[in-house]
Amino acid sequence: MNAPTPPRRKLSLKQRHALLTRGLGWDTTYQPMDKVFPYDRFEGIRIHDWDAWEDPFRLTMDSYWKIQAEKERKLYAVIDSFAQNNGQFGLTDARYLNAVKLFLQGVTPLEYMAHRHFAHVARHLRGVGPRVAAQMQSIDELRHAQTQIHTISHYNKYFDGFHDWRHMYDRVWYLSVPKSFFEDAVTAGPFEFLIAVSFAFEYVLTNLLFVPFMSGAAYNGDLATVTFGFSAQSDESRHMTFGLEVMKFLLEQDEANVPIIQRWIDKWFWRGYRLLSLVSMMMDYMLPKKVMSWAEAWEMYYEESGGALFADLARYGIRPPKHAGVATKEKTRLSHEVWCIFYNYTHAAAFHTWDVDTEHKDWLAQKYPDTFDRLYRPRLDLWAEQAASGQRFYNNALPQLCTTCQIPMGFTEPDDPTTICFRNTEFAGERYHFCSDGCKDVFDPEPQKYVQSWLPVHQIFQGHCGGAGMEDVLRWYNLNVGVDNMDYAGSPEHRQWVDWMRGRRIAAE
Amino acid sequence: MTTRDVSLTLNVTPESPALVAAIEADNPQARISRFPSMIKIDCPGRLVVHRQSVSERLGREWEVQEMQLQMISLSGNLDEDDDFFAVAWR
Amino acid sequence: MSVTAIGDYRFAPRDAQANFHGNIVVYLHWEGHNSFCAALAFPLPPDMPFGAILSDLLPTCYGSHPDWAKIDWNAATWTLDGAPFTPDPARAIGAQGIGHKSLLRFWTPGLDGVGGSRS
Amino acid sequence: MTIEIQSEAITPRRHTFGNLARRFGEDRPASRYEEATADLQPTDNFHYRPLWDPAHAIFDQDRTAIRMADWYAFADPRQFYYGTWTISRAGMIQTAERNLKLIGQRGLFDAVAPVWRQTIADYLIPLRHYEWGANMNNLRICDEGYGTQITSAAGFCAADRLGLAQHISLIGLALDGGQGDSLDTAKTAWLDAAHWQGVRRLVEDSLVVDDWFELFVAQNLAMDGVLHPLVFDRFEEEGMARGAVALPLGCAFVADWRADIGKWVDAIIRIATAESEANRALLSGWYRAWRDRAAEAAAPLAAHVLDTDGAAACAQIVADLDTLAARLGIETEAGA
Repeated sequence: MNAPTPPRRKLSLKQRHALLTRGLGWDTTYQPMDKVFPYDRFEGIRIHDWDAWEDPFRLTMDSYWKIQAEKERKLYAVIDSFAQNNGQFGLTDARYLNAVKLFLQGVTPLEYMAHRHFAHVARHLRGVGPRVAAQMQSIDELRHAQTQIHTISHYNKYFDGFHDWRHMYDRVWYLSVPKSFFEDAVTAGPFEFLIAVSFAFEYVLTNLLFVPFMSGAAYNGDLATVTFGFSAQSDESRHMTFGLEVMKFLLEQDEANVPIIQRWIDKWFWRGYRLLSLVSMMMDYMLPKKVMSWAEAWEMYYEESGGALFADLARYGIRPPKHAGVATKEKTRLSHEVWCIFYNYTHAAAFHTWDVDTEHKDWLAQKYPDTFDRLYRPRLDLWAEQAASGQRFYNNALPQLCTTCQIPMGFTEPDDPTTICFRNTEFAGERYHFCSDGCKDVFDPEPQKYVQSWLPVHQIFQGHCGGAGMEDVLRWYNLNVGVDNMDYAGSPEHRQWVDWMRGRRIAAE
Repeated sequence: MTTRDVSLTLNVTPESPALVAAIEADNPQARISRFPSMIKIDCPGRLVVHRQSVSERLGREWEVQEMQLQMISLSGNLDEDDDFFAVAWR
Repeated sequence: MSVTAIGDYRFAPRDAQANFHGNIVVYLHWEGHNSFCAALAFPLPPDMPFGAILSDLLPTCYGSHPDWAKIDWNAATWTLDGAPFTPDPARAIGAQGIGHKSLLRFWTPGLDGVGGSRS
Repeated sequence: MTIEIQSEAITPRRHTFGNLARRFGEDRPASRYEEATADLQPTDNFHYRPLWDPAHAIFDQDRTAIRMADWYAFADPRQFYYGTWTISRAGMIQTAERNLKLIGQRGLFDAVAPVWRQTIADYLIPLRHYEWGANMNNLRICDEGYGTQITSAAGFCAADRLGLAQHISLIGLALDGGQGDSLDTAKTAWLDAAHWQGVRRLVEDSLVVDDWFELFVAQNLAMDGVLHPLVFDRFEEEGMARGAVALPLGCAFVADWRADIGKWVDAIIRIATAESEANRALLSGWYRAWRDRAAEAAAPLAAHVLDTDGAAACAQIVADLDTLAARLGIETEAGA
């Protein structure tokens, strides 16, 4: 007997994907499932049927490898060519790179953290579908970290502030903002992590970082950054879809999940939004040529896209994030308040700020007609005058930090942009301070978590940061004093840029 | 049908003109906004990319999973199979 | 409310007063002058007289502002941790209710920052 | 656009990142592998303890009993970062696809005697579940391990194992004409067939191992070191003798992958045993325990396919594995 195999049938993408993924898992019997999967129950999320999970992208490893290899070949061709051709000379201005410094110092480590923790989620959820999506995301995130390092490696050779980004991430005051954000997420249970990172951050908020800012990189001649940015973002659209699917899946599994998830949405919207306030400064102040203002980006990517999203989720009983209205009120002041913080403390930062020129101020006035001339132009003018007379303003004392977001407490009352917003709470006999109701609302339900916050200013006072003097602390940061920090005007990389541009004129003649 | 917008943002590549042309042809209500290195497409309710339409305009067989090389952001629920790629609000 | 964890989850607060080598952390904020981006934080000995804050500490921090020299300290008003407060320059800060991580805000009437911008 | 600038003006201010210059003892250009892995994992000043593991910090050397002076001693001889890894795998999988296509076009499985076709379905296709277990275990190493060099390579290894599981599934589809029945049958066998229960128990026991480095030894050295040669060398030889030329063709991807992953696994074990006698003792103990359990688990499967030759085949595989392990610094016999 030599029976031939049955006639071949072409499988659709959906069928092929289902066959190649869904059946892989099984219910263990030699070891209890709760021991094999110890972490997916304690948060109180109820899952009745993991098979109800729908994979929006039907990607198997064979297609994954082919698509991703294609992306990598293209990206590294650009990175190589950028380095060989000294692409830095095509930038609009070297000041622009200060935004890229902040990116390498503060965003690349988050990509890495996401890599590690998506591996955790991919191991520890009971359902095969989300585990496959999570593990692809895990290696994607490693890709993002590594391609960012490889791209920026070229800038590190010629510019300051890039050279010790990883050392700085664990230590420098403003980097404890992204660090504490992501450590908050990875120390949460797997479902909260997914709502925090896949939904609130990837789906609702990261567009604001990766889309308009990267377009701005292109506009400012940074072909290297826009290439890794958009190449990463092409993975990101897969991650966003995963985030939305996680959300809908959890909501559909059990009504009891709804209030838990609503609380996480409220918390992580605010956590993510506060983190992105750094991006508002990058967009409005650090791009020499601008694509759109922070307020416009917020309208396009939060108010419109987020509005449609939350309208869609309303049928599950989900409402928009509790403090989204405050974020919208803040859109015309956020970048100015954050720039103020970094202008105050540029002597302690591994990137430069500078006095804003008139053309740029006029652009800000046009984009922020209700606030800029009234509230912010006078302070920029004052600083410029002080700098012109050789008295560039640096704040001599350390700032009060918000216990939750860890940003200096420079944000104003939702209905009064002239008065700093102070909130506080008491827990177990200790006082804790917050920049906003949003940050206080993160602390209050989980005080045992946030009493652990490693607040840089307090750590300096406790003697854990190299010494009591500013110079001691900066040395502990591995910051090259007088090179990485201080105003851009007169900095070594400013002088270098001026030399280069002079050389370019000579070469052209 | 709902009129809330869905949206796709595409990276500008040598292939994006064909992709955008296919999208415009298949989604008469689509609105195209161009930015440095990116193109944002908004459309009420649903936006679909047909394999056939893109293939015709590219002059080669285009696979739906190649969207992953082009797309940098989206807003809406995704549905993907061999012949189409769609984002929609329900 | 309490955190939802898989086991016992209690940790000593990282910023307990005992960790500051005898000091307390005090925050000070000059209202209406937001070119100083945030309240300032200082580790201070609780037996330090309040007057030293005004004479030694704040001028080095705020002195660069054109309004600083114009302050009439008799007209200034204060809050301590949200409640009205009248500081006594001669007494120790710890003896007049200023504790670890206390917040002192002060208003200087008539001084509204550069060009009235609260900056 | 190329812009001419006088060349003396564009001397680099530094050649690499500070962490690498400190490791090298000099500021010299680093390789992409070095830049992509060295010191990437945060090490200090963690804010919060995990709600799911309050006893440990986010990244914590105490999640294993192995001690290393420098966790970045685990250089990957393949020097994989994401780009080199994914391009390497894309090349392997394209060859694999061509092979599967050839098998389908030429009906190569049709040429195999039906009894042996059944045997292939019995021993090969359920292995997709074994690979899924290996995927989970390497994800855990990636999650709980310390230092990017070992954890990133474990992450790649995990993805590889998902790729292997899916490739084995595709062989199943090639066997059953694309219907997927072979996958259902294989799952039933994995769950119920007597000859698979040893292996399934082995996998499930590995899923609950506490120490991630023990898990590395269990999965990537001991379990793979017994199961893979048994299935992909010994069974394949047997199949070839029955005309199953489709087997080496269909499984070429696995063969390529085993040659590749072996370089990494061997390097890790060699470096860890060389670090200290204490490490060597731990690793050796883990190796012996998991080798013995893997051999015991594989015995019924070997007997199912090779009948009375099964025991000898297993003994030979274990002997070969011992030879390899000894070369890597493992004491393969207790008290030796």
